[in-house]
Amino acid sequence: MSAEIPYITKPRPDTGLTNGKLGMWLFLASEVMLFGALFSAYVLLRVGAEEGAWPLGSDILNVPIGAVNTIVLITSSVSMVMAWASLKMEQPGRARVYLAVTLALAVLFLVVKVGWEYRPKLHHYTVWLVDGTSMDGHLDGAVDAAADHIMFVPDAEGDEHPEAMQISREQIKRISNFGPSHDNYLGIYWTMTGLHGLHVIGGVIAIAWFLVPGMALFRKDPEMYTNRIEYVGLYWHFVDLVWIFLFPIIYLL
Amino acid sequence: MLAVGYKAWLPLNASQGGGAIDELIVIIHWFMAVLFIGWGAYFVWCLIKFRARPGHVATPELPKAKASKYCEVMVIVIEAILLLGFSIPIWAAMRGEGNGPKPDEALVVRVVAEQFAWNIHYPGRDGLFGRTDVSLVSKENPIGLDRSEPAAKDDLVTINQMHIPVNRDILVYLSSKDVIHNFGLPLLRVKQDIIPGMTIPVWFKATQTSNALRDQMVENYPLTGRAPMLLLKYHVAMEEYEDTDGTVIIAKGKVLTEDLVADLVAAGFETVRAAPRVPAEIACAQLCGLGHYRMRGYLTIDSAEDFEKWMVAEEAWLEDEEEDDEGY
Amino acid sequence: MSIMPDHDHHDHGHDGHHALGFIRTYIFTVDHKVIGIQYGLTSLLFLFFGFLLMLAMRWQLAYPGQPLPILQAIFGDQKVPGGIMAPEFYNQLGAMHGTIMIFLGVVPLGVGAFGNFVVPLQVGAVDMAFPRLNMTSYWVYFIGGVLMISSFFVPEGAAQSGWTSYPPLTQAAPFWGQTMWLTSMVFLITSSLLGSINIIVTVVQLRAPGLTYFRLPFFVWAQLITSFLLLLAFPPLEAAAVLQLMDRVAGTSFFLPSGLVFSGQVQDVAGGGNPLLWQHLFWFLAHPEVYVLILPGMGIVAEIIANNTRKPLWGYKSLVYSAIFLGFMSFVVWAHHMFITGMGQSMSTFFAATTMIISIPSVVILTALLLSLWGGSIRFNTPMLFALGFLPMFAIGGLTGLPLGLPASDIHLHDTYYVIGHFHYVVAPGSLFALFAGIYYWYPKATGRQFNEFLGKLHFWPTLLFMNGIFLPMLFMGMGGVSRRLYDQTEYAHGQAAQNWNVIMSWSAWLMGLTQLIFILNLVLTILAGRKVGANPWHATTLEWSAPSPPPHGNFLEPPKVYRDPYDYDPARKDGFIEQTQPEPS
Amino acid sequence: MEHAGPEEIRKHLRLYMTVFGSLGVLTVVTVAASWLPVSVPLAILIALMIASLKAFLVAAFFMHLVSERAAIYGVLIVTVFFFLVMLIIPLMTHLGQHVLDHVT
Repeated sequence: MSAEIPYITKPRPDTGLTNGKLGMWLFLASEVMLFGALFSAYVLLRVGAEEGAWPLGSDILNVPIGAVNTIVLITSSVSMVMAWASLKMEQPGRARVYLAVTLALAVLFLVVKVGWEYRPKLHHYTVWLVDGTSMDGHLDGAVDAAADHIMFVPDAEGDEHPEAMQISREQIKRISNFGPSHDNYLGIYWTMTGLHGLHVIGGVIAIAWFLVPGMALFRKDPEMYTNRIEYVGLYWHFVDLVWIFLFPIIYLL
Repeated sequence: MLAVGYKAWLPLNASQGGGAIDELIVIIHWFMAVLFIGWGAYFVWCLIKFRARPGHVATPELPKAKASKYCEVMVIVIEAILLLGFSIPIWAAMRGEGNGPKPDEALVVRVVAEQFAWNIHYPGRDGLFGRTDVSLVSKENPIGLDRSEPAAKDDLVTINQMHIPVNRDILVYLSSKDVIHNFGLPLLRVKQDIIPGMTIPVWFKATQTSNALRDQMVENYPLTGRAPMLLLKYHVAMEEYEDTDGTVIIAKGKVLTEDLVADLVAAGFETVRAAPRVPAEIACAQLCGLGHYRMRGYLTIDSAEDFEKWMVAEEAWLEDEEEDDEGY
Repeated sequence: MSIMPDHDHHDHGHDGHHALGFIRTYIFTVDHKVIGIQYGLTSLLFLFFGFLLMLAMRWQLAYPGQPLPILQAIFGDQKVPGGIMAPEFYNQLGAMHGTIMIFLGVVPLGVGAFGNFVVPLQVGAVDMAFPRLNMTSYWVYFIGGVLMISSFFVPEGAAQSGWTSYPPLTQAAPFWGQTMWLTSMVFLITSSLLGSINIIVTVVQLRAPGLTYFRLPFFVWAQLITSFLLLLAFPPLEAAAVLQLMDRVAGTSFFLPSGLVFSGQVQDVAGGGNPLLWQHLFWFLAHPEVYVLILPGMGIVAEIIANNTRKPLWGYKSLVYSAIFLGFMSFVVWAHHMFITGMGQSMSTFFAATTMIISIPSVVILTALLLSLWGGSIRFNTPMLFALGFLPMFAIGGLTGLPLGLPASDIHLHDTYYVIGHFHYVVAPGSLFALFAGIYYWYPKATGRQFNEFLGKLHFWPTLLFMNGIFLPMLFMGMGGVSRRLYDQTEYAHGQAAQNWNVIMSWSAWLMGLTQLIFILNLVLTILAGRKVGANPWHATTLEWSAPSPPPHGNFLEPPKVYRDPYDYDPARKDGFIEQTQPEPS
Repeated sequence: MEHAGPEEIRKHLRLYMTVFGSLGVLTVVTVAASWLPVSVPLAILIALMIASLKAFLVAAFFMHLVSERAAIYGVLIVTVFFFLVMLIIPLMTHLGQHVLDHVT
């Protein structure tokens, strides 16, 4: 017998669902548990942290940029749902425009994230000194392991701009940039936003696919294409949804 | 095949709380045995009675089986009893917050585990532990004790040698320098994970001295056959052995070495009465790396006066140490 | 978006194999039956490999310090200097044995192989809901497996911190082995996720007309519940693996507290992490995992018992409800693995209580299966022997869980051989017996040929004997307080006292290894010269038996319709059964 | 909503825009709220409440959960239950942990 797999485009009467839709929701359920575990880890680490060991997000991260990115992601969510709606209203041209907008916003999100958030942190350092104090600032020139000291430019306090200072290795307990190894707060920040970023990239790839080569499917079977845009939409809204929680928890609290 | 006696049950118990645990384990196993034998009997009987054979057909209707309901209810009830009646009280006594002995009336000891050794830290006469700091850690000072502190002056630190007095509350503060270890005292029914970054208390009271335990562990070990030393290492002879012309090969209480065993065999002995030199051990019960299997500490349960003697000796040794240091 | 590429399913020919080349038919196939068989063969290979690792360890355990040159010849001088294996290599074998048996062996066999091959047939579907996704999940699993095995060859060897991989021990362990372990775990988890989504959708969406939920064979229920466990319990471990990878490669310290000193070296990390966080995330997976290992087995046993007693299962609905309840509860018992990490009174009581509760549905299931024997006409063929063997073995496994589930008795038994004996009784003579039974039961369906009964029985009896020869002494040794994962237990007095059990256990293990050759021989001989069989050699009722053996691409000759319950055995009818597809005879 | 015809969809558009607007407003509110001089627990509570509200809007309207099928609801309820278990129990265990402050 040469049979088709049923309920790919038409929903199964008793469940009222297509296979793809149920599949996507199950996938999202597992994603909930994935990010849920990370949130759980965040809570446990934060509660377990010693007094004052856990910084306030807004002291370290740039809240306006985070807020802008939040708006960007929300907007992309809207354009995504609009793309689907336009397809439903048999306006494929408009749908493509909305998809393109979604794609552009997704890319914008990534560019802001990497360019204005990740990169600066990698050049910004903290030096913990043996006497228990610590300084934030930038390295003047490269660190060479051979040298017995480093040149360090502390951050500007108000308007006076401190000169580069020499710190000998004996004084240094530990030195780290604002990367994941800085402390558990930044560790969680990099891990969670990083994993979220990977999901955004996944979305970008999927949307791009449906925007260009995927159109062939639209010509062959518009209804199936519309359904798939809905599934991608579900995924994309989920990515947005995760960020909606990440933003306050990591940036503000 | 079994060279030594049947070793299929709980080892000796040398602690006050251990009895209750053993009792619980025994009761559970009776319960398990009853259930298993009940099920098994019914099972085998079914297989015989209802085996396919000419003239025998299955009966389509299903049995009412009230019995199964009763069985399930019984299981629930008994499990509830085991939990509420036994487990919770025992746990409360051995682990419950605030149920441990007060530090001022118990002997307080710090145990600092590391790959692969036990550092035992006694507060000394003043009953105060000296400050420790990772930056002071070194070969000579494994726990990073700050000797410059007055409280630390009389602190005793031993490696793998833990001495405790019998019949006295012992309060142990467990901590680890590197990975997760487990402070296991099989003969005292004590077992507690040691999580790095935490200090976890555990308490117990020994009821038998090591000597008393050793006397109960005497066995006749074959000297011939498969690798006798496998079961004889760290054992001492429990009686005196002489060869034919009366010269002593090994005296009572002497450690059995490879050579001594050879001598015994040469002198025509086929078995030796022996027992572990240190009956009560500290066994790491949590995989802690390649040396996990040999992370063995010696727990010596002394009578009160023997313990005092040991303390005095250790203190004397400590003072010599300090004089030496000044000498340099 | 791995969830997508399934729908344009029509573009790969349903018109038989010849339409597609060898590659698309047998290697990158999308046919659930072939994928099921791929899963089966791969996981059996891994199972055998993991078993061989254990056979090597058993030499060191039985004869510590005595050289065995062959080991040196196989593993090289660095791992087995002078024929005596190095402790770190012993730990590698231990960690890899556990990981391979669970994640590369039993789960892929129970869910990957049987879930893939049997479920679509039993629900009367033409294939899985997402065939391409199905293929992807197999190949992701394959890559993960290869990665895991190849970690033996990296500098300083494979992961050696136990299959539980507790930090900070993993941090102190050699870099590459553990890192590859974590990476391949991410692959294996991903594969399981894709597989479970596929099975759930297939069961919910592709059930044949008339096949209501309560007409599903119990096996399908078991697979459905298992898939939900995989779907929701695996992601936390994936998250944990990511966090541990960050600790290893990005210098974070999620699991590393402040002030760690590894062999004299103060660790240059931020600190402030919590080792117990890993244990929570790990066991949040690993306890449901236990039921992932056992539920498919229970399903198989139920099928085979119904078929070979020639009467309906006793309490079908109570079986289903118990299994669902089991699934739910399995998420709230995990910390009974952590009683002695210093857990307080209230939480230990909570987890002891949930643990006692979760034992009830297991008892109900076991009782229902035992009662199903009553009044039957029991055929003792090979699958039935393994299914029957499962019952007492699983009973021992379950019962020995009791003293471990009560915090007080766990104090003495925790991390001893008693634990090893307990979970091996559940998984080895438990799950594995069920899986053997399933292989024998569905082999005629998969190959169209009947295996050799005599060889089958010759496989069963010695296996049963040696299984107990291996695992019963473990319970005794655990009672004696002997810790698990010891390279040489004669370092301890209480270990020396129990050492001789190791000799018995090792010889049982080696002999059991030989016995499995009979199994392999039987499977091969059957394919070469087995008796050809029709669609329904066992006179069974469920849907898969109304498809030809082996089923063609697309499975059924005409779309099946279902008219009745799964186990409609009745001596009054011809051959004592009616298939689910038979309309009520008027 | 596979079967919503063009007309119904058209009705949705207004709804989508309203949701969009409120999400934007709520984002601003979140940031503003974080500047309120309130205790940390309260701040966390406020932030999480707003986030949950936004999440609800996205899930309910963009992901059409307001008019979804029983099967989907079932899956999500189970998931949320286990999610809460995973979030709460480790924390309780951690707080109940039988540990001393560092002995010096």
